[in-house]
Amino acid sequence: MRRIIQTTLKNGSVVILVLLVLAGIVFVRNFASIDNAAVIVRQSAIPAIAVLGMTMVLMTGGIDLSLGFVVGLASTATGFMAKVWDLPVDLTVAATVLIGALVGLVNGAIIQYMKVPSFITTLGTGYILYGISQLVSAGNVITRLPPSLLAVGRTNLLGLPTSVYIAVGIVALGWFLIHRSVFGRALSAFGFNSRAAFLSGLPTARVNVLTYVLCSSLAALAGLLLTIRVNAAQPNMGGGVFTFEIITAAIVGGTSLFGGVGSVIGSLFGVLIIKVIENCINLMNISYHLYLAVQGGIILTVIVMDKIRSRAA
Amino acid sequence: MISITPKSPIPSISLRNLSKVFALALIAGTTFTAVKQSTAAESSASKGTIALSLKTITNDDFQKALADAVKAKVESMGYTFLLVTAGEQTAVSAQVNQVEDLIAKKVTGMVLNPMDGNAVVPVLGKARDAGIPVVTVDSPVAKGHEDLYITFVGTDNFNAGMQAGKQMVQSLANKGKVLVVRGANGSVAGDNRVDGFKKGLEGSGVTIVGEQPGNWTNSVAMQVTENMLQANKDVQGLFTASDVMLDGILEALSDANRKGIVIISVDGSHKAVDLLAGGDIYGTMAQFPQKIGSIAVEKLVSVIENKSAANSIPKVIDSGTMLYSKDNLDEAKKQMF
Amino acid sequence: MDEPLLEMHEITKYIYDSSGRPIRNSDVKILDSVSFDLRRGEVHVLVGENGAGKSTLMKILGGIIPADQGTITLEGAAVGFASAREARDRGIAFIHQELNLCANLDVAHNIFLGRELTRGGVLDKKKLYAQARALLSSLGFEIDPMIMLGRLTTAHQQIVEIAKALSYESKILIMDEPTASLSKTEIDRLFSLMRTLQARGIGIVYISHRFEELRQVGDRISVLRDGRSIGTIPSQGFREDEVIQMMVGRSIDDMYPHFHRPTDDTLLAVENLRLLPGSAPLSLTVRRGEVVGISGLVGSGRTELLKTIFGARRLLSGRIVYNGKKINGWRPRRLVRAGMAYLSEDRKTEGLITAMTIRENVTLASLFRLFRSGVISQRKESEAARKRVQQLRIVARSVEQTVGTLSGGNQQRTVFAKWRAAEPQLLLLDEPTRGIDVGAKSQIYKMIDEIAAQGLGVLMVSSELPELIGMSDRIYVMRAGTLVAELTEREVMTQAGILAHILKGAPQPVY
Amino acid sequence: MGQRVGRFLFSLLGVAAFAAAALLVPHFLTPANLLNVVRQSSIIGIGAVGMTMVIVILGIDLSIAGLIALCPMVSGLLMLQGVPIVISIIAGISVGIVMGLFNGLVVAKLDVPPFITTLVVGQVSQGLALIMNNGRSIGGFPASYVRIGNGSFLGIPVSDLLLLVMMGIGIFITQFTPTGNRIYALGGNETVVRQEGINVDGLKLFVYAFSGFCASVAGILLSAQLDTVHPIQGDPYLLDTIAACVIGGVSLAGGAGSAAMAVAGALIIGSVRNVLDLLGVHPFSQNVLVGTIIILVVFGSGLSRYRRTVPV
Repeated sequence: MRRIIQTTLKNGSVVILVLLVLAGIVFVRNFASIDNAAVIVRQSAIPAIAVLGMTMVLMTGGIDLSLGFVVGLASTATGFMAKVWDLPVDLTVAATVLIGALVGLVNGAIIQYMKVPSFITTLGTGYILYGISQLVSAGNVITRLPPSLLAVGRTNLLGLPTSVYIAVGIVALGWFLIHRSVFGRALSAFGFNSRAAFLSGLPTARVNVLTYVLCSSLAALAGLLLTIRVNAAQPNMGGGVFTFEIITAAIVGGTSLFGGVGSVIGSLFGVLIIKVIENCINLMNISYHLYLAVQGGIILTVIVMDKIRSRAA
Repeated sequence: MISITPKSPIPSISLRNLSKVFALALIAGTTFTAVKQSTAAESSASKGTIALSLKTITNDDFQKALADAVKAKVESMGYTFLLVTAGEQTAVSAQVNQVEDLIAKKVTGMVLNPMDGNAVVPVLGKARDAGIPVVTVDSPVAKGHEDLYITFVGTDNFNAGMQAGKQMVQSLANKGKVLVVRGANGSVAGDNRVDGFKKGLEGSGVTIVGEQPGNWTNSVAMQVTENMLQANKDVQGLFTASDVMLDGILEALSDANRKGIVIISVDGSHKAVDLLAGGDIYGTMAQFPQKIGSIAVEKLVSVIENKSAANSIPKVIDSGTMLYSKDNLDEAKKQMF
Repeated sequence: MDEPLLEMHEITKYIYDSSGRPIRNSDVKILDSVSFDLRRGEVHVLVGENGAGKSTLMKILGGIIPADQGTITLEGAAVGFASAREARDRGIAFIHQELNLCANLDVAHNIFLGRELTRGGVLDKKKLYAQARALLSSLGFEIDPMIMLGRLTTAHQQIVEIAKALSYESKILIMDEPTASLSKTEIDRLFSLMRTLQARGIGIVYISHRFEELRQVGDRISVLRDGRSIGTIPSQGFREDEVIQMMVGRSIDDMYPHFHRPTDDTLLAVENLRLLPGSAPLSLTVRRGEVVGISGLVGSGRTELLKTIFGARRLLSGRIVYNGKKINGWRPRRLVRAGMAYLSEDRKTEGLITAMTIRENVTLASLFRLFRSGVISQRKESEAARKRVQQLRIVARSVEQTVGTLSGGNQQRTVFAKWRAAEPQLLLLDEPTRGIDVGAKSQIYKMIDEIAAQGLGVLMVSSELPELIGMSDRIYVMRAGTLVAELTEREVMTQAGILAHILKGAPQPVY
Repeated sequence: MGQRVGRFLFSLLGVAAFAAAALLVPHFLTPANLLNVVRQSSIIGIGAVGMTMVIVILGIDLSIAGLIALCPMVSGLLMLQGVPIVISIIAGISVGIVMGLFNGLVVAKLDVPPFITTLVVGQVSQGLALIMNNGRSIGGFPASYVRIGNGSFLGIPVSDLLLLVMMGIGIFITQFTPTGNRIYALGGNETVVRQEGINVDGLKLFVYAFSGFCASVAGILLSAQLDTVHPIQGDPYLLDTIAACVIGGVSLAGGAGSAAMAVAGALIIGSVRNVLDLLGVHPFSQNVLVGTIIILVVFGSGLSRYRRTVPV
């Protein structure tokens, strides 16, 4: 635990978050309210689930550019299963996550066994998935989803929807998986030095593939919860912007771009940082167009700062 | 380490053969779909092919309705219908390429919904040079190029927005704060509606306190609405550039349990009319895609068949707009798409 | 002629602490006032154990790293090189062990990389190829300068590299184990080339471990040990044991403990294994409690053999039986669980994860046994790690120290610790003592002996014949991807005996 | 060897695409349409010329999507302010070069992986393009500017000529200058290049700057063709540009590939899309196809480098 906290502190995401929040409290009207905090938490819950997978993928030294499009696919699928075919809730949830798992399996297999670099593979599959979900849905937005499904993510507990608690649970599991399990160790070993890991008898191929499976499954789950949250299923949810948001969160959270190192807590802070910024931009009614630039600026600053620090050390 | 063995020849070779097979299969696949498509297009000996070029029919009931209307009219008049869509909201260049390809294909006539008022100007010139008559619909071509097309049929988005603005002022009794959920960045139609809405508010006591883009997507619309509501506890009204974002907006409102906010939208889709019936929204400025579609095809065909001279047709045909509200539900149910 | 071409006087290089500051007061130095000189047209051989300071000295000469003290005089003028480029421009060329060329460029473009011939800023290809061809033929080689370098044999690539060096009008050539990956005939061609260079008055510093070569090309031999010059002798009729004595500082026998006794039950049996499409099938056995050595030149397929047994390389044909089970097609994961261990020759990229801590590295191969549940208990893990660290006397601040910061010897101990923790039955060792100091070596020899004494089987590949002979109960000799001899009797297990087999087919080297 | 397979697939795809086209689409083989194909491919092709060099040094440039929007946005806005066309264009191009330099700087000096660096820089450029005109597209440029995109010179469309010129520049740099030789060397074996005392960082800066330059030219040409700058018009071109390179046999293992081949790859992508358009295949299906092609070709062209890192 100590090491986790140290790494988290070292990657500075906590510092950034604290500074941002302070700035928000001081300069942004209506920022400092329980209500607004709750809004930010609600908005962070779903990305927090997705960022977990991206963190793991980055730990292998790869990247998943298809993540956002899995969200869209999952949303479409959820809509169809729950509304059009009205399948039972549990089945819908299971099937949606399964679809994600399949996508991840394809990504992982192509990357691991066909040796196609991850950014090419996922760039390609991303386009493919987006195309598929657009064609399948014929662009129909499915709304008014069955209450039984909505209940999964929206039942109110102590002022927060269940999706938040689901996210907390999954992040906790993820923390354990990455920092306390043999899988996590193998993952980071693979990320540092796949060859040595393989020759030490670690199941590197499985680990690599499984990582992408987990990433896409979590993305699918995120898509499901997003659909529930919005009570509308449509293919252009998520998308490239979402992917970039998640990558930013992970990197701001201190996940190494060279593989091996990743921090769940850090990534979580990364998500919060992003959502706080978005929130402030909206509260201050600044032109939303600033957003991409601001987001990019932050990630660059973090990378540069991080590098310079490591140079100094 | 220098090895005297070539790096594991066996697997790589088999892998490569595999990939060749894949590639071939791929080509085969393409050709197949291609054949299917083309035969579909060429079937039924007809007076010719009339093509409709749209940005997309996805996530957009309006465009779908428009496409259906055009198709019906075209086929009823004995022509073959061909639909090309550019896909992405932003694929401006894709649409231009497609129109060029239609010209190369020598279609008889074209109904065009420009994704960008300027971008289509050069290609419209090419269509004219190739002697292919064009009617534009829904969103207008940049001013000063009226010679390039027969006529424009569509809703005056600015006007629709302005009507919405006036309605807002009226229903808020001339005072209050409103939020605006815009369309996607760079969408002409969306921008016009919002500009019109602002025009409609001019000189009234109603002020816009928050204005963020919803990117035509419910999830984005929901988030920006949530956040804007945090900044403005006391809003009484909300205007959105399209029905497609209503669901997200309503979710945000109910989460923040805000009741009695006057919501006005644009489109007049069946979805909006349902919400209207349920009392979730105040009103939506209707467009009439069926009307747009059939008028456009009528004018186009009359020129193709030389029934009327192109210059005898007015350059702008406003398909009109009207407010659907709980007062005219029955009418709305008849007209909605 | 008598005035030396080069003089390096009392060169000293301190060891550096982690923050990169030299530790001057330490009595341990990388180089301790080493002097070295080179005459025109001579081949001056530099020998010494790994880590004796040979390469450091040459790196200083090559301008790759600076000296902390001492002077370098080139043709009577004191010089100091800020960079490799500078050293090279002054006529000092470094032929590294691993080739320094671009496989994706053609020969000419490689030779003139960085000094491309141009006319008005545009490449003058005609001139480029003409000069390259001239250069190569002046060395007596007709290599097409337009051919992609990657398509050449290693030997020819080396020729190209030498040609490149000469194109700088080099006066001094530093050759670091140039024959490591060459066949006998190629070696001979290289030597004749070296003689032509000598005739041109070029001085050559020649680093090698192969005594048979020293007699062929050497004029003088200088020996380094632990960063000090031990002495310089003429290579005419030197005695090997004398030089070895100088190198290791003690007689070689007492380094190799031999308490283990082979049993009769076979642990590993390789039958008709075909390593490469071309090569003849090979068979070998390893018994419990036995240390089996494999000798052969680098590139004879030794490493490939071990990797194939360990499932890290596809096996073309034949069968491998381990513990009575056929293990064809098993991958390392399964084999490690079945008690097999492979210690790679390449510690940094294949043996360790240098960015991880000692704890994480030591348990890497035994996680599956330590934590069957899949959940890591840090307490349990640290205990396991500490146990091995003590057992193998790894010198480190704590088990939480990152392996990258350890010395070569301690890194190698860590790899052993990893495999000991996996509690293996069969150890495949590839150059187990490469790049570690004499002290660490003798300790590793003890370790191997203990392991065998515990009834484990050891299959060991090594280039250092003395250690191979010292440790092994049997020795297989490998050539061209197959086993060409098995030496079982102690009396035939001599350097000469083994070399005879290694070089069979080629003319016997002069001993 | 991987490259040979790449070339094989490349020619295979080329032949197949054209065969399919000629067979199925009567209008395909008309001069007018073929000119369309080249014109439509010119944007991709010009982008690919720069991308090739980046991939040769084992990099990737995902920022072109953003730059294809940002650079013409700058030029366009200036033009509409009445700034002379030439100056506006130069301004736009210099923006592309500067962004490219920035890519190179971060990659070379901080060795941040290229795909992250360029992804981020691309997003920033995208953001700037949006901010500049508040998310709205601009158009109605001077006729002489529009002529760059639609006019023709000696009967050949200016776009095609521009493509040829850019390809020529690419070929000249890579094949006929010392820099080119060093760029390939860099892709083949960086340590050697460093030992030669060659300024590696400088090379990287140059390559990324050149890619930025190509992206800006592509963007400006696009805006001239459409007489419009749309703030996110670059989006559709990233996939196609990379596809053009890999189909053109540019090896992601670095050190191999040529601008000419990449442009040929662009023409293939262009023809495929053109054919599918003529047949009314939905753009989404087209993307599904292009995505698949990329993965298969990269896989087919056997990345020995990646093979080695993980045992087969």
